[in-house]
Amino acid sequence: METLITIILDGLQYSSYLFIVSVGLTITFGVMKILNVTHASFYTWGAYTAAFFIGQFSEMGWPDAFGFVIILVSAIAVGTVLGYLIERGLLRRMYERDEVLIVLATFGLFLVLEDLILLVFGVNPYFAYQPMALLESVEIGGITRDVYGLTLIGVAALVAVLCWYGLNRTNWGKLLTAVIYDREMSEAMGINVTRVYVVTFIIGAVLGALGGAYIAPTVSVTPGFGVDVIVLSFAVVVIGGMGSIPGALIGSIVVGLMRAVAVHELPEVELFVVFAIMAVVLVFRPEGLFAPAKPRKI
Amino acid sequence: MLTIENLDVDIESIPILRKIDLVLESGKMIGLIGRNGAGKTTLMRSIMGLLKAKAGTITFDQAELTNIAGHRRAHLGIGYMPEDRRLVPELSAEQNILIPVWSTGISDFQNRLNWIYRIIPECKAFQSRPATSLSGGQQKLVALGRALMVGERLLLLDELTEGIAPVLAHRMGEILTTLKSEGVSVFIAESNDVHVAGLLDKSYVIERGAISAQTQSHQVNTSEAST
Amino acid sequence: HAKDNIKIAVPAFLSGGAAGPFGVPARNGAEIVIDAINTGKLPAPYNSKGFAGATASVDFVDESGGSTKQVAEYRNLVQKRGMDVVIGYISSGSCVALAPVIEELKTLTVLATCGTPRVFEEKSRKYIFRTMAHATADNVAAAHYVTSLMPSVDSYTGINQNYAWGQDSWRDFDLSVQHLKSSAKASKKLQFPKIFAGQYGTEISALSLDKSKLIHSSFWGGDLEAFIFQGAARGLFKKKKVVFTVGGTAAYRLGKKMPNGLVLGARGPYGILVRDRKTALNEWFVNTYKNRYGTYPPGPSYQYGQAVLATKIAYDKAAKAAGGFPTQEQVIKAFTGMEFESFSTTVKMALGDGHQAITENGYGITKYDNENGEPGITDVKFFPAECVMPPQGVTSVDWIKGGMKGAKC
Amino acid sequence: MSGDPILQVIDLQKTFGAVVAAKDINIDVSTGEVIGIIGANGAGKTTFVNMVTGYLKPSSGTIRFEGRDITGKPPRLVTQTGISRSFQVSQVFTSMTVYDNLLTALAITDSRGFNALRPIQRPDLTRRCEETLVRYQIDQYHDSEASTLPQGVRKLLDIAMAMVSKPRILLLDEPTSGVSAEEKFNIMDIIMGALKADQVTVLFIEHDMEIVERYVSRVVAFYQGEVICDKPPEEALIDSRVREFVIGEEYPLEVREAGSHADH
Amino acid sequence: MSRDRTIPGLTVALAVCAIGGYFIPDWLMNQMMFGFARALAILGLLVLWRTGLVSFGHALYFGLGAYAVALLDINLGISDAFVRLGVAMLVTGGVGTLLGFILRNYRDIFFAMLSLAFSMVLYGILVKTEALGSTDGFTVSPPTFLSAAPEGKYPLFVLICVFGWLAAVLVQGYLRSTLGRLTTAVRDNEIRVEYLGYSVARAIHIKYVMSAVLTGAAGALTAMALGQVDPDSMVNWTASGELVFVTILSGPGSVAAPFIGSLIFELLRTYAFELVPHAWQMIVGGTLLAVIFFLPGGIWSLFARALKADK
Ligand SMILES: Nc1ncnc2c1ncn2[C@@H]1O[C@H](COP(=O)(O)OP(=O)(O)OP(=O)(O)O)[C@@H](O)[C@H]1O
Ligand SMILES: Nc1ncnc2c1ncn2[C@@H]1O[C@H](COP(=O)(O)OP(=O)(O)OP(=O)(O)O)[C@@H](O)[C@H]1O
Ligand SMILES: [Mg+2]
Ligand SMILES: [Mg+2]
Repeated sequence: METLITIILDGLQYSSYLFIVSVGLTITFGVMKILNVTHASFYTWGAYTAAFFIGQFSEMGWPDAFGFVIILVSAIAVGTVLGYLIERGLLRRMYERDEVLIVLATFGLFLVLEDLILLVFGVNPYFAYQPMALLESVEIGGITRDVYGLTLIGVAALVAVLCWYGLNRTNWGKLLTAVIYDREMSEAMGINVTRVYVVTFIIGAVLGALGGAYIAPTVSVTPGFGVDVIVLSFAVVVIGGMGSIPGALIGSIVVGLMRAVAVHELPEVELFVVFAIMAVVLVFRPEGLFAPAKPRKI
Repeated sequence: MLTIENLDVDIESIPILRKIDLVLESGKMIGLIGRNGAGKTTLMRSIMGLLKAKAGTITFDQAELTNIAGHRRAHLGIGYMPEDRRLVPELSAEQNILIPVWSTGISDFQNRLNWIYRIIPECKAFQSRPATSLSGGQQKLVALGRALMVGERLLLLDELTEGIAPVLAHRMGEILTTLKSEGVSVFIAESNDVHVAGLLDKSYVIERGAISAQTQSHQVNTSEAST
Repeated sequence: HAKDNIKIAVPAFLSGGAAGPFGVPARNGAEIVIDAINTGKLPAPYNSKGFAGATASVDFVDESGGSTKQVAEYRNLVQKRGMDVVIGYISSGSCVALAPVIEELKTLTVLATCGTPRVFEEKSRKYIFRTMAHATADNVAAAHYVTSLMPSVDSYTGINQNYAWGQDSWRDFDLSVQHLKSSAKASKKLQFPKIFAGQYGTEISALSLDKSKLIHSSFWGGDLEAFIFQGAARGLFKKKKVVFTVGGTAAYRLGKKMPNGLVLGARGPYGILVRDRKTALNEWFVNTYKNRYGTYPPGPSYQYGQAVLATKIAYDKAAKAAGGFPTQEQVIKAFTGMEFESFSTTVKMALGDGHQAITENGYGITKYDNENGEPGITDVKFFPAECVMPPQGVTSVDWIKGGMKGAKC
Repeated sequence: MSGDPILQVIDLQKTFGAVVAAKDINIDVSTGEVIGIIGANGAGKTTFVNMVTGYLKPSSGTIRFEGRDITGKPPRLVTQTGISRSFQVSQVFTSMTVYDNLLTALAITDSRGFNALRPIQRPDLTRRCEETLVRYQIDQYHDSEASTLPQGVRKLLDIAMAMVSKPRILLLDEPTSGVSAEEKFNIMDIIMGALKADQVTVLFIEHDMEIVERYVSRVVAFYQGEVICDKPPEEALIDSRVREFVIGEEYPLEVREAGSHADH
Repeated sequence: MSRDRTIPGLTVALAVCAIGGYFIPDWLMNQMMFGFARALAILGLLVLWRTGLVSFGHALYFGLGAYAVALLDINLGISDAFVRLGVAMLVTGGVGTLLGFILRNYRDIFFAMLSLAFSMVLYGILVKTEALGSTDGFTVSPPTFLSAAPEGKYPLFVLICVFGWLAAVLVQGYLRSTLGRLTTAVRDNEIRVEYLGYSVARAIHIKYVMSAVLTGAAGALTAMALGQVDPDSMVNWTASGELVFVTILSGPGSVAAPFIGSLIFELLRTYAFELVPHAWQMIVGGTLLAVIFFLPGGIWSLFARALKADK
């Protein structure tokens, strides 16, 4: 019983973390058909920025609770600035090109941004433990948990609700569906596609950065720590169906829970299990659990 | 209403349209007739801002369209039906018709939607079906409905009757006549003008990217004009 | 044939998660020692200029990117960039992968930090030296420390990285504890997360649920720090005793945030364990390092410094014997079986036919020194080299399994 | 020559959810016939062609070609038995030139066994390719990339590619839609000329009654998934239901009586 | 139409490399071995790319090839280069055939992602299994040649060059055949291919197996040239990404392109690493971006231009 509760909580916590990161990826893919490897950079930059400023402000004697403001502000600032620059500076010139070339371009950019981190923040890890320390810990199911980690679940839920609302309950969300399918016709139907793209990309970027910024207090933020995250998010997004927000949610939950089960019960398969699920899902549902409709060809 | 002067358009630096001059008066219906590959679609797309003009001007109601972002045209009351329909497969037929409503924020869309259903009752029959499943001609009708939704002042219709059964093509002609009487200007591009020839106030014949003839009223004879 | 210049390559993690805690201090340690050698400013008896009189020019290279990349890079270092000596390497992965290539390319290579015993146990090596004890010493010493100083510990589990280092560390520790205290029980569910994983929430839950009283970990670098943070927030260290075989680096870096009561090693007599040893060499090293880089030197600085020092000693010794600048063969001959006084301890090249060093090894328990505002350590206990390392000719695993024959504790 | 039906469609049904796209369709086609399929939009014409050529599986019913049951076989196998088709939207290899399009089509149909591994540029193929280009009068577009072709030329290329497998029956989906008024007869003449030379049975979907009148020997009219009329053109075009649902009351009957079936 | 001079060109290049290789410094020979060995994988990816398919998981085959060599060496002590290469190709061919049954039904990003999933499954297994070397991988002993155990790398270098030449010539022949033409045809319009009576799935399957075998050979030769295999640089997704990267860098223009592109990549990385150790990834990434933006035809297009100017 204890183990079960622990597995579920561990799983949900990890799922939440995965969801926050991958929902941004899926939104970007869904709308712009870009499998964005620089998402890992948003994550890393978000984490570094948050960790850096939490450290700075804490040294200047600001209260620890201010850390939460920093996390949010860092995510928004990093996502907006990087997202805007990348969409305007690079991707805009690429929309006509092959999907794969776009993936590779973002891969190239990712490499560049990785080294830029080293130049800006140096090689030393950063610690931003203050927000986590502030919330202390509770005992659930016989083991101690940090409350901060549990708030991750709440944050993920909030992100999910906001995304769902934005897509299904606003005109903007409906317009996205049109833009997704046909950029040019959308333009002719009066949609400011340029703006939709920029905003969507920035939203995706902010979510990626939020994932990094929110996780920063629980880890040592070190160079290159986004590399594994991105491929896990790929798995989540693909399992759920690329471009689908409910898909990202389900995908995160599946991956998070399965991983928790593996670590607790069969640690040897931990790494393998995620991609095995991904392969199995793809084999039986080639387009993921929530696949989009396809146009009639003949 | 719509005046095009000296328009040059290139695609991938190949000149496609050359020195196009064209005038569409308010409440009139004009045709652009020409063989395959003459440049009809290119002209329509240039008006919609989907292609960049290399030289020349496109004036709509005193506004210089070449300086305005592509998406603003719908907000000005211009509706466009592309030759290849291009519906959004994930949305139902009705949602497809409503896309311009969401983007331009038309307020009395319900009336307009009812009116569209009244004049194209076929659309109502499959209003809630996904656009993916519709036949070629059915998609065409939805695309027309979508153009009608915003095109309160100007309609650009590319290959209106292509792939449409004769009964329906005839009825479309009637619909356009009604619209005209309500003050909407209509600009139709056709490679095969059997169904619309009788309705046009004026026809331009386009050949290899240039206007080669212009005919008032109903006496267009395309096969002669293009030899 | 005199020579005024030798080219030394010093590989260490300069990017990635291991750079901050490990690579950079290692690099710094090598740097101050090489600078002092080039200017003749090391304390006596090492105050002669240069390596057998030759000034060293150094290239610091990045060790990150996986062992395959290291193999390719090593070839470039030697064949393209013409290095005379390579001194360094932190990861056991690099060392295991490089050993055959080093032998193939026949270039003197002094391994500074990497720990797996496999390097000299698989084969005898001619061009490779390692100037610090291998991982067996860490884990045997840890087992001694735990079994002798913590009698209440009767069950244990482990979390180690899933590569040679982590696997060997756990095996040695497990076997040693079994030998020293056969009543102690090892857990069945061992955690071997991937190196550089960074997030251990689920693993910490699993460890918390495990009934074992002690956790063994050979984590190092960024992984170690992340684990300590996450474990502290989860109260893991209040609930369990933990022994970190490479924990020394974290003590300085985490400072006040380092929980008290953790058993730490520094892979030998280095870093925080020997900060206060009052020998001339040690004082020179600690002060020079602190003046230049603003912190106390952690273990890797010592280890890299020691490797450079050993190289100099071997060069000088060979030059003396040869009566001129020595050939590589002569340096190797001088190096083999050498015994020397290093910054903090005596080093004997006793194993692997005189290529593998042995030193004493020790552990202590963290206790923050509030008075001076510095990390501190108590209950330090050292075990002599012959107690924690196998004798020549026996592999570590065989030695431990065979009841640590010949151990002098 | 005629006699046994080359194609037999028996009780063919197709439903998409609530939509009935084909309902009890029965058609026998004899060798050498030219059949025009007309019908309102969404009547089920394309669905019918799609079922016969294996793109869609019928919900029920049987399709026989030369006596063999081909119901539900995939397009590849249907093609191999001797049926070919063109498309409402031309399906060509967009990034290749017209010549390469045809050569590729020829090579693929000639790829049994080791032929698939022989170089594609071989004298027998290139000769046939050039010949076909001339026959369909598209040789002046020899080196144009297919994506830049005018619609009419692309349609011709599409049909030419459908023909290389030497089918015994050909189904064309709206061959003249989007083709300009002055070119449509020209195109149809070329198609018919080429087909007559190869003795191919043809079914084509058409909305243009001028074409129907002029070229077909039999008209099949669809309405809401059903065949409402199956007669020779003179009779079909004055059929009251056809006039009501498909061609409209205004269609001029008297004009072209003399012109139909004229040789071009 | 100008005559295709690819095969004579390749043959001359082979002769130059084989003779010149005897005189060049060791480090350059190493770089050429790594570059040319990888080029085999690029050749395979090029065939797929022309079909419109990009695999983000070909490190699966690279790794399988490399690990086949290592495991033969460790478990059976087999050092013969030809046996190693043969077994690696058999293994990758077998796995490729099996996975091909699934993958041939996938296109676009789904193909890429499912490939990725399969390769990451292998990665997960390797990393977590101590008997397979986990993160460390294995050391591979130097190859022998039909029981001769020559000193130095030159024989292996010649083997790689000859094998590379052979593969390029075969692929060139393939691309000119009907099956080869099916690459572009399938990418352009599958419906038409099906209606010409050819199975698109089969066409893709053949290409997939081909690329798997070529990539397996690349992995095997790399393992022998390097003397080391490990999962992070050979099987992880970044390794697959690197293969695709080099494919784009090389350009799809010719079967010679992979050899040139791959060697240039090898040199680029070495020099970047040597000259700007802190920003070498930036250089590599920047190069990739530059190629995508300014050289859509890859490095080959520069050569093609130079060759044209020659005439
Ligand atoms: N991407 C392109 N590259 C080169 N030429 C092009 C391109 N797109 C179109 N063209 C050329 O532009 C010309 C005009 O094409 P357009 O589509 O405007 O003709 P159209 O009059 O609409 O023909 P249709 O009646 O067949 O629709 C054609 O000759 C066509 O070949
Ligand atoms: N894949 C599908 N899913 C759902 N409904 C479909 C599908 N394909 C066709 N239909 C429906 O079946 C009916 C017949 O379609 P079909 O395409 O055969 O019409 P058509 O006679 O070819 O019309 P048109 O002349 O407009 O091309 C239509 O109502 C269409 O909406
Ligand atoms: Mg057009
Ligand atoms: Mg149809």
